[in-house]
Amino acid sequence: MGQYHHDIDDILADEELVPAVFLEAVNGVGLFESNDTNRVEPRSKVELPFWLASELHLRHVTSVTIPPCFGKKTQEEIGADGAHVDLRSRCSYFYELGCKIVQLINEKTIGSLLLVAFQTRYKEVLIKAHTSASALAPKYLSLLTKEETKLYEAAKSSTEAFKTWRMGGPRFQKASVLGRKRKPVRE
Amino acid sequence: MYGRKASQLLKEFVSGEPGQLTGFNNDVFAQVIEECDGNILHLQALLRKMQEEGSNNQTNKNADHFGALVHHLSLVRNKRCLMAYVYNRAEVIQNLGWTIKHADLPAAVKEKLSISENEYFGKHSSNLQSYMLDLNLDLAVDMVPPKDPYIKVRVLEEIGEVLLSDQIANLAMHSILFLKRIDAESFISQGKMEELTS
Amino acid sequence: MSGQSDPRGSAFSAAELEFLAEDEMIEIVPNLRIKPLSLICGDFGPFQPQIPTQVPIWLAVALKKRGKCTIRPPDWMSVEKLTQVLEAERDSASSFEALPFHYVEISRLLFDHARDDVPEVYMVRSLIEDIKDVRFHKIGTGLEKLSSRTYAMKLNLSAMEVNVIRPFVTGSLETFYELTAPEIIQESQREEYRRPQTADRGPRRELRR
Amino acid sequence: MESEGTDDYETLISTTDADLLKRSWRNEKAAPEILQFQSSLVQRSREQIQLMEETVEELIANDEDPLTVSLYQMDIDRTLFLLRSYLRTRLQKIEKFMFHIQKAEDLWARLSRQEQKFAKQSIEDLKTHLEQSVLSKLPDRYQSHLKQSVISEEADMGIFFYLNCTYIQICMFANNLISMFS
Repeated sequence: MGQYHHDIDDILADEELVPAVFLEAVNGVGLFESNDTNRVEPRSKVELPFWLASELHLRHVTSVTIPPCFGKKTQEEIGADGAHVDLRSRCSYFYELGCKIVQLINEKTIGSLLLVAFQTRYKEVLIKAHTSASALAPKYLSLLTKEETKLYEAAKSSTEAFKTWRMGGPRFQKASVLGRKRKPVRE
Repeated sequence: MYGRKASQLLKEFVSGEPGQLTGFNNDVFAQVIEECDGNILHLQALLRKMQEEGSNNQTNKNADHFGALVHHLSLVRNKRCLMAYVYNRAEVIQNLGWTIKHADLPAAVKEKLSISENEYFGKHSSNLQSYMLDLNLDLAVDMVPPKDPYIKVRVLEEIGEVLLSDQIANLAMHSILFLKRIDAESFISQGKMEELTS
Repeated sequence: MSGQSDPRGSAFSAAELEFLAEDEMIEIVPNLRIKPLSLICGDFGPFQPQIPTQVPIWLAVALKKRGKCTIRPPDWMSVEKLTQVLEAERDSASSFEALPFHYVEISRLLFDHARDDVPEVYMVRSLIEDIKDVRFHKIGTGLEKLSSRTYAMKLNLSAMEVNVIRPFVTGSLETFYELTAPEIIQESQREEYRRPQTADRGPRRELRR
Repeated sequence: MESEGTDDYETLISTTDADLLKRSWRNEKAAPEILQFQSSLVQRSREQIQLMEETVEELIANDEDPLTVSLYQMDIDRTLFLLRSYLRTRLQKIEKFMFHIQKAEDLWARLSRQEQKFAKQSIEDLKTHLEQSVLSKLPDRYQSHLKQSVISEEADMGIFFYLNCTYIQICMFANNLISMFS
């Protein structure tokens, strides 16, 4: 089994909902909250998780359209002040889903939107992670997508580890899984 | 919507602290299996319907067929999520296996593991032990680069009289001692001692 | 374990870098006689009182801790040299003044264990702190230019600086790599964003068709 | 990232086994994939540690001054740490990419005999664990370890063929269509 196959972020990115229009009728599926398995009529519009929408799209059972989070409004906001756009609320897997959408419906304008967004925002992540005090305004963190948060945490933890080493804390720690580390008594 | 419960499992797993283990979520896990059973039933029912109807209604047949496809895709999706859930928890168990043998695992942690996970943890520990026996070299110590062979520690739980590599020591509660690094390492990792940096 | 390196994070923990730094050679002046040592990592000594000799830093610190020698700080750890380095760091925007690869760890080891052997130790210490801050700031701005156009970062960073920024840089390059993949961005737009060649990618995450 | 300077310098000074072990340890830690196992170097390092431990025992026996004894002991500890960390780093990499390494012959060949034994056992244990926890509970068509290639040709072939084929084939095809779905 491929290593990548168990990448939870990739799986959860596939869970994001995308707008789709049915081209064909489908029997015996409870796609809507009402769980009586019934029939889906052609031309009905529904939001499907990407894992389902993409497979049905490939077989011309549905037609997937560009999710709003990659639309005009976002493009303008990113252009204006990319670093402070709340991408997480629009789509927490903005980059991963964007890449998947581009490959599915070959909509290359999304590609440049993703690149411009990441380029402007990753500098802010870098500065905040490496320099600012640890008690960072949570408001900023709430804007970040999953991928940006992982980058921020990678930078944050390596900076913290450097400071811990510099302070000369105890070198042996209780295994983290056994819960809260006991506060080492400062001699 | 199909697959929602399965992704809930994974969201719960990633929301935990990295390296930490949340309890194995038997309920949601069972619900996902139930959903799979439902999928296969609908899938087979739709296929039988297609067979019986023969060709008189091609459009209806396609609708049945696509319904079967959706249930198939849902099954595959659920399977991938369940496998990822168990696989990623197994990785946490593997990392844990480097610091603590399964036999020494406190009950509070064992309860978080499923039956199969506890079994897996035990096998992982013994696989590691047999590799170290093959080499006649203990790899579960020396996790941190060596400094002085001796380190200063404070005992946090009453351990009592213990034969160490270079001395017989009385590891009484709150006592502060100079122990060989290698002897102290496993006690610290189990939280029974802490290193003091003077 | 704080000492152990996290597999996904930087390749080495700070403690492991310090361990590597402890193999760097340094001059000591023993105050006693010790027979020559033929160790696994090499032969050292004989040690005669007041005769300077070169040993690895871990050995120097061990002797110093037991009061058996004094340590001669390396040449670059003088107020005069460090002041030059600091000024050079502040002036030239990007290039880094050549300080030893393990300068962060070595200075800390000597401050911790041989403070009295370092002339004007407080001045030396604050100079090194300033140099470190200036360099970390420069790394930050250097990274900002790490747009998809300039991947090769010609900064001769020290071991500790490389290690601190490694997780962030590899993470960013990984994302740039994916976002500039041919399937993602049009040929025309791709020309301005050259694909990163330097990223050591390991098995590439194939994006499912 | 590491500046080239350090490597040239190292080759200049007489490279002891300790230096070579340090370099193998550094390379193994920095490389994402598993590297060639340094069996002769590991063997020589173990012998030297063994030898040095005997020397320390002799020193203690002739009650050599404790300072010299502890210096020799520290030298042993440093080499032992490198050896343990080198072997441990490899084992953790093998654990992380066991399926990938098993499939790639060139990677499998880089493992020591004991590492291959450890890897085989790890794979078996994990497969059993996945089998018990998930696969055995799924409908029988979906119990294979193989990654469920959703767009696997056979499954697709079955579906597309089904759509385009004439009525006659439908009956013959339908019954093995179910088997195609796994």
